Amino acid sequence: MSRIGVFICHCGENISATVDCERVAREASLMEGVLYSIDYKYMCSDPGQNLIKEAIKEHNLNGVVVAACSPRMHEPTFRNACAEAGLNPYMCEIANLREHVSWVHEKGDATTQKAIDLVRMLVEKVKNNKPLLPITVPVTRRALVLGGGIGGIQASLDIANAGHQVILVERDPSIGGHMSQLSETFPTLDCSQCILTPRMVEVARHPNITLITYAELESLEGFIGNFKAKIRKKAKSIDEKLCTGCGLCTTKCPNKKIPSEFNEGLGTRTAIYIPFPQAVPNKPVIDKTQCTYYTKGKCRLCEKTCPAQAIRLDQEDEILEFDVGAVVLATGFNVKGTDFFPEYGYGNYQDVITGLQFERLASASGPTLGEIRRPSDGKIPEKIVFVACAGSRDPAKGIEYCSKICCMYIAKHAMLYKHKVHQGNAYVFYMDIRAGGKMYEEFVRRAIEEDDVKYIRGRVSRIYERNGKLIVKGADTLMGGKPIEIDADMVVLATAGVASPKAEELAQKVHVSYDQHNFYAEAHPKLKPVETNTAGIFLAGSCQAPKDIPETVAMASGAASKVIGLFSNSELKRDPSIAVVNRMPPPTYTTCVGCGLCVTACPYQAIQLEDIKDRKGNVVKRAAYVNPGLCQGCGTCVAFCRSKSIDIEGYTSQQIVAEISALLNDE
Amino acid sequence: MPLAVYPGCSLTGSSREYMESVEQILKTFEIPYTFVEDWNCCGATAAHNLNRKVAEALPARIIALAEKQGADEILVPCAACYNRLKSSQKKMDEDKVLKGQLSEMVGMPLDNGIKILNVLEVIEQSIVPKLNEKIQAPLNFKAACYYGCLLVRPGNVLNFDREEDPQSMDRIVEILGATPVKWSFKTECCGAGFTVSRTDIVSRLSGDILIDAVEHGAQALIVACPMCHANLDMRRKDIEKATGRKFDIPVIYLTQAIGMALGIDHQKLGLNRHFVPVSI
Amino acid sequence: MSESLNRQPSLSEKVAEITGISVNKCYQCGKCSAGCPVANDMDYSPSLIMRMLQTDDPQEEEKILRSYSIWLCLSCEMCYCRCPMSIDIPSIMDALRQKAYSEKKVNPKAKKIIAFHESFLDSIKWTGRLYEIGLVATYKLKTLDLLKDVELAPKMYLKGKLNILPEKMHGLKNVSGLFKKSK
Amino acid sequence: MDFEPKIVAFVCNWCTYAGADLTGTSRIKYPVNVRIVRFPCTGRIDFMLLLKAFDEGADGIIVSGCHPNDCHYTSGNFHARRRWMIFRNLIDFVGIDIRRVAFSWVSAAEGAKWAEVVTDTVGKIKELGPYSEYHQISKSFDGGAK
Amino acid sequence: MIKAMKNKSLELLTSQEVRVVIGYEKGTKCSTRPSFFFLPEDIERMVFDEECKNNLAVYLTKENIKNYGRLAIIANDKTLQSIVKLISENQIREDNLFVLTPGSEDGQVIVLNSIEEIKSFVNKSIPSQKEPDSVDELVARIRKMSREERWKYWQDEFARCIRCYACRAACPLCYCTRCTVESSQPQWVPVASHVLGNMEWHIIRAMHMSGRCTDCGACAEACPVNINLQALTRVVRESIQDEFNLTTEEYLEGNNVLSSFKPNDNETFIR
Repeated sequence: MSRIGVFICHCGENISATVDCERVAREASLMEGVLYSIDYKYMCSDPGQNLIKEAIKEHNLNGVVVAACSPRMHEPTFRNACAEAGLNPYMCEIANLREHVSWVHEKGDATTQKAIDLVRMLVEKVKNNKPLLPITVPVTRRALVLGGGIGGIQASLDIANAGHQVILVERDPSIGGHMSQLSETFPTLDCSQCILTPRMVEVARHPNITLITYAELESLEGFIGNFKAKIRKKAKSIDEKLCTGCGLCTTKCPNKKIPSEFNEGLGTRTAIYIPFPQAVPNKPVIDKTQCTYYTKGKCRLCEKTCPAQAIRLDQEDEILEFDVGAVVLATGFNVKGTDFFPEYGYGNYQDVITGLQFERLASASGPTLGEIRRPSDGKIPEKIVFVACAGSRDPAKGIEYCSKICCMYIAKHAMLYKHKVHQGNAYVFYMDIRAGGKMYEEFVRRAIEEDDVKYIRGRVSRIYERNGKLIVKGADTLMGGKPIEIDADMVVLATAGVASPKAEELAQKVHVSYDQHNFYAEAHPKLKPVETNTAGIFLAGSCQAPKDIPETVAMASGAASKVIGLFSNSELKRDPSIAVVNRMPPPTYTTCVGCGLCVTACPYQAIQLEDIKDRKGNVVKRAAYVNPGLCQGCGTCVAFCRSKSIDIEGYTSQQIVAEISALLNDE
Repeated sequence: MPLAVYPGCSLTGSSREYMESVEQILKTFEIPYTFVEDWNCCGATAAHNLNRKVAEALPARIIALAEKQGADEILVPCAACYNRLKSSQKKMDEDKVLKGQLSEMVGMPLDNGIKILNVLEVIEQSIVPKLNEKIQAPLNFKAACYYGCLLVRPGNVLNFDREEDPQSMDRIVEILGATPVKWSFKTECCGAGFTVSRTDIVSRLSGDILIDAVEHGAQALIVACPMCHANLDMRRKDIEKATGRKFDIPVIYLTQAIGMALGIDHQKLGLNRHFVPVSI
Repeated sequence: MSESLNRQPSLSEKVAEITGISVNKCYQCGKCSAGCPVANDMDYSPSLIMRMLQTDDPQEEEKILRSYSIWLCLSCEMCYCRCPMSIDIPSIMDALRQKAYSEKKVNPKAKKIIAFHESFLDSIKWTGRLYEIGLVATYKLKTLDLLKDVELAPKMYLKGKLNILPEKMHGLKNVSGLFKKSK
Repeated sequence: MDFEPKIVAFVCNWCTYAGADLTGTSRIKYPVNVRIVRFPCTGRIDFMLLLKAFDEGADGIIVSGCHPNDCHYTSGNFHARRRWMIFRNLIDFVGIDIRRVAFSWVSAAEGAKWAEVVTDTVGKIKELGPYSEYHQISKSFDGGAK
Repeated sequence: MIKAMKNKSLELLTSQEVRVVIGYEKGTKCSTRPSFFFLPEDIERMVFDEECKNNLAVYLTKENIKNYGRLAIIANDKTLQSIVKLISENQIREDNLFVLTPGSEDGQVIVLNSIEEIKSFVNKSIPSQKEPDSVDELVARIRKMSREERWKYWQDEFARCIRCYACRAACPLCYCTRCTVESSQPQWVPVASHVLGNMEWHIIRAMHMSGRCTDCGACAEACPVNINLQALTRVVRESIQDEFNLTTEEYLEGNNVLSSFKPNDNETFIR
């Protein structure tokens, strides 16, 4: 006998503005099996939840339907409330009246009717619900952090300092990420390397952190608390234990003209190289794509030179396996190159550079030792133009979003230039100055007021070369769109911040959602900013969207605290929505005939065939068995099963058919 | 079906050498063609400035005529006419009601499926594959390929190659033996329709183009638009007055350049009709 | 309140009706003005015209229609090609010109430009094609700029670039008819 | 009165359901005719449920999930895709109107696409009219046996 | 050949290697019918010729036959193909089975003991080019119809179905102990003989055959009201081979192609 309570939330006016909530409650009360129904302003609020709890107790309800916002938002809230009132939480279902009704339809009868239909659908579902008990699974208290930029470093240190093991994996030969490339940082103008390198060293020395550089995630299987990660450790072609990091090999390598990634192509490196002097670990790797030995089969100069005999030219990639309980993605971002802009010369002008290249020019450790010299002829530019939004906020050719960090770093660049080239002229073409942040606006004002950087409000239409100058054609919209031409010596494009080139591939490997720009999707834009839709996988830094350093660090600490929270128990409870193969009394035992189709289809290898024995121990049948620890509840097996012997708790065929039937029969 | 050719007004009047050279190379490469019979003016800039409907109807009539002749493809050497025909075709593609109205206005059925080709497309598709073997007198000069506006913009209608730095003409010129120069004014506007009414603007804009070409070492400008040619060639005196500089750089139609490389008599290519003598 | 309910459609709305383009897409970056070959000769730059349209202020709208800018636009499409929001400004300019022309609000400085366009269209109307001598003759009559290009024509004639008589076409009626139907 | 079709949408929890949530969060409007049934994964969607929906009176069905390679469960959508392919061919062969079953991939980030899918499907089903052919045999059965 | 077949069967029965041989005997009219041979003297009745078309694999999954343990089966091509599928679906154990089948040479009998042997034998015997048969002609005829005509055609066909489930009983691959139609929670298909449930039943049957059906035609053969059920399974099988680009060998490989996939499978119908 169903004793169901229906609770209709107004969500302030979010639902009630288009749905007649009172009528929904009224109609619900007439539905078969519904004992109690009521509407209320904010069902998720304390009084709202109490309303549910009291009704459960008072009317001895055995099923609850809450019609409110998306179940993806408050299903746990309401299920907990039910549990507190003594009702099994899986006897509570949510009808989505906000995201799927009130926010997408106009006010009217049809909209209210849809709301009623959805309530009826879930009432019928609840009638077929069964109390379920959560599954407990053990937690491996070891975290995997992918990406060794400032985000990954911060997350690793936080987790390690809380006493847990961390595997930190970095794709490049050294950790440090983009932050290690920066000269000074806004709004304080303190030196990036000076604040970063101590942290890098701390990571390397931390007893709880295993640092694996020059490595990438090969695969990730399993689920929260119980992941199995395979890491491909690319061959560095050296024996790291023997190598002392003396660097002699790098001086002897004949292949010296390779554009340096660390210097954004403005400097060169050798084929065996340490990316930068402060690298961690400070040991070289051989770039197999460039090394003469690997490309042409001879050379081996480094091998002959190495005093420690640490060169291993026959080294192969290694696959390392780890059991981990949580994963932090901190894979960072990338910037678009200058070749991306047709009107700025398709990358043909050497002296049109990106912001990241300018960082290297301004950095004391950079190719010019911190002097601002233009790449083409090494001259110190007398006129320099900074172009904001080069690709950002440009739906036609670039990306529609704002890259967020450019306004600030452009101001910083212009300032650094003026500090280094006192007689020089710096121009900034901008559309809006977005300087929200502590001391940010003040910083930009300083660039304008104290350092006399000329800010011109307008976008640059074209850059072309004439007589060794770069002609920048812009306009001053504050002067009514008056065209302006500047014959600059160098142009810096604040190119858009975009997702890492392999972001999509990684997302698919670990099964997290990502947006159309390949940035990783947080579980909720406001309330779950570091979680992903996949439990146990967290986000830190600009892999989620472009971010500056303070934000990245804050997010990394946030992700770390989520991991530490998860590791605070040795077990965790998991949603019992998993597949189950029916079992019956003898002589049937089960209707499963053991055809094994589900076994081959299961993405988690959670199903196997087992022998069913009678009381005497004779094997009477072979049938499928679902390992509850491995099953994730996708239900692919259910759709395959011909004899309908397997079903998924919470989404049983009986429940779904009841839903469909309720939806379509509204008379 | 032979290729239909729409000459347009300029190519039968002030820019007849362009048509002459187009015909010369079509004949040399044995590409059968017929003119669109009883063609009318495309309306050019004047029509879309003053009268939207006329601006759409005039090209529609030309499309209808060509289709009536049974042609699948129509070559429009004049960049301005090409631009008008293409944009009319796109509008009709997007708006079936408009297509119906226009069909009624011109009193002819309109399928609008005909493929409208500019001179570069015809050259790339039918001439380039056989070009190498026919070259008699390779060109031996540095050429600035000038594309102008109407051939490349708007990109979403014309689907030309790189909008800001197109390459198709450069590639052809290279086959002819000339050296295409890298320069910055490939697609800047020459002043176009203002040749009579605002000669001062034309002189300034065309002057900028000549200056940039010359400074990048070009010995000839290669064009594919009669308006560009008129401004850069016939307005040379005005340009020199406006810029205070002398220019002897000739302006040659791409088809003329091909004819020259093929060894065709300069007179047949209409080179004698230029104001600035072609002596390279 | 009642005023806003009964108000006349603004110029931007009329433009949207003709072209299907919303001026609200413009975020005033100024890239159109920066790349426009004739922006310096204009009284209002292209981006400023867009801004004026956005205001829906009748006074600004009047200024637009009476501006020289709309007639100076060469339709070179540079602005459209580079606009980050893909706004077809040349089509907006077409619509504004036709509006100004039909409402007889043409800027006096644009007389020559319009005279040329008119002469051009007249030529098509009467001969179906462009008759260059006719065009220039009509233009000179309209502008009284009789000495314009006097040395150009003989040279063109000598180079064989001028037709003395207009070409004849059969479908002339058909073409002239298009003008009538477009009224 | 205008024909208002009944459309059932079978969607997966992780992509399309979340995408439809985003449609709401973005306040993009779409026709009211569609009702969403939530599944853990498109892999779970039994083909028989589609027949069930027509049987119960649906005029059209939307089936939607994660794009290939984006499945929360790795491969549920790949399995589903194969199944749909065969099912579609079979029911087309027996004369069921496959124009009434719309398959789509809508990710959690594609709120606008969800609105487009619904709007287009509703428009199409409105053109096709009620699925009386199928409903008639359902009714004749209900009348006789139930 | 029948001689060799009889000899081998006799040998297996007398040596008690198997407890039963499933084969054919002469029918009441001139045709042949399946028969079980338990005793050496029964072998006398055994026949095997072109007329022996029944797919004997259907008996292999029956509970009482399975209880005999080791057995031998006389297999024609259809039976062989079904056996491959049954082994891969864990329904019979290869080590319990002797498969007797005519070899390529006259009078030769081959004994196949493992799935691998059967597979390679089956693959060799697949004709490269199949002549269109009456089912193909029917499928082609139906495909040419408008959708409305197809609907009408099948509605008329399904209306004749009496839900005797002979199709199910005759099919070697319909071995479930509880069929979908017998599941009552939920009631997937109405049990009464009515065109709605009949249509649903036949769609379900064809779908459940997808990736498995060996096209033996036993279902259509068994149908007392002559509905051409093979057309449905044929369409399913063809679309699997076409859409997923499979050769007949790959299709018959054993593993169900629906429980596998390729990331770049055709998806033109998905928006």
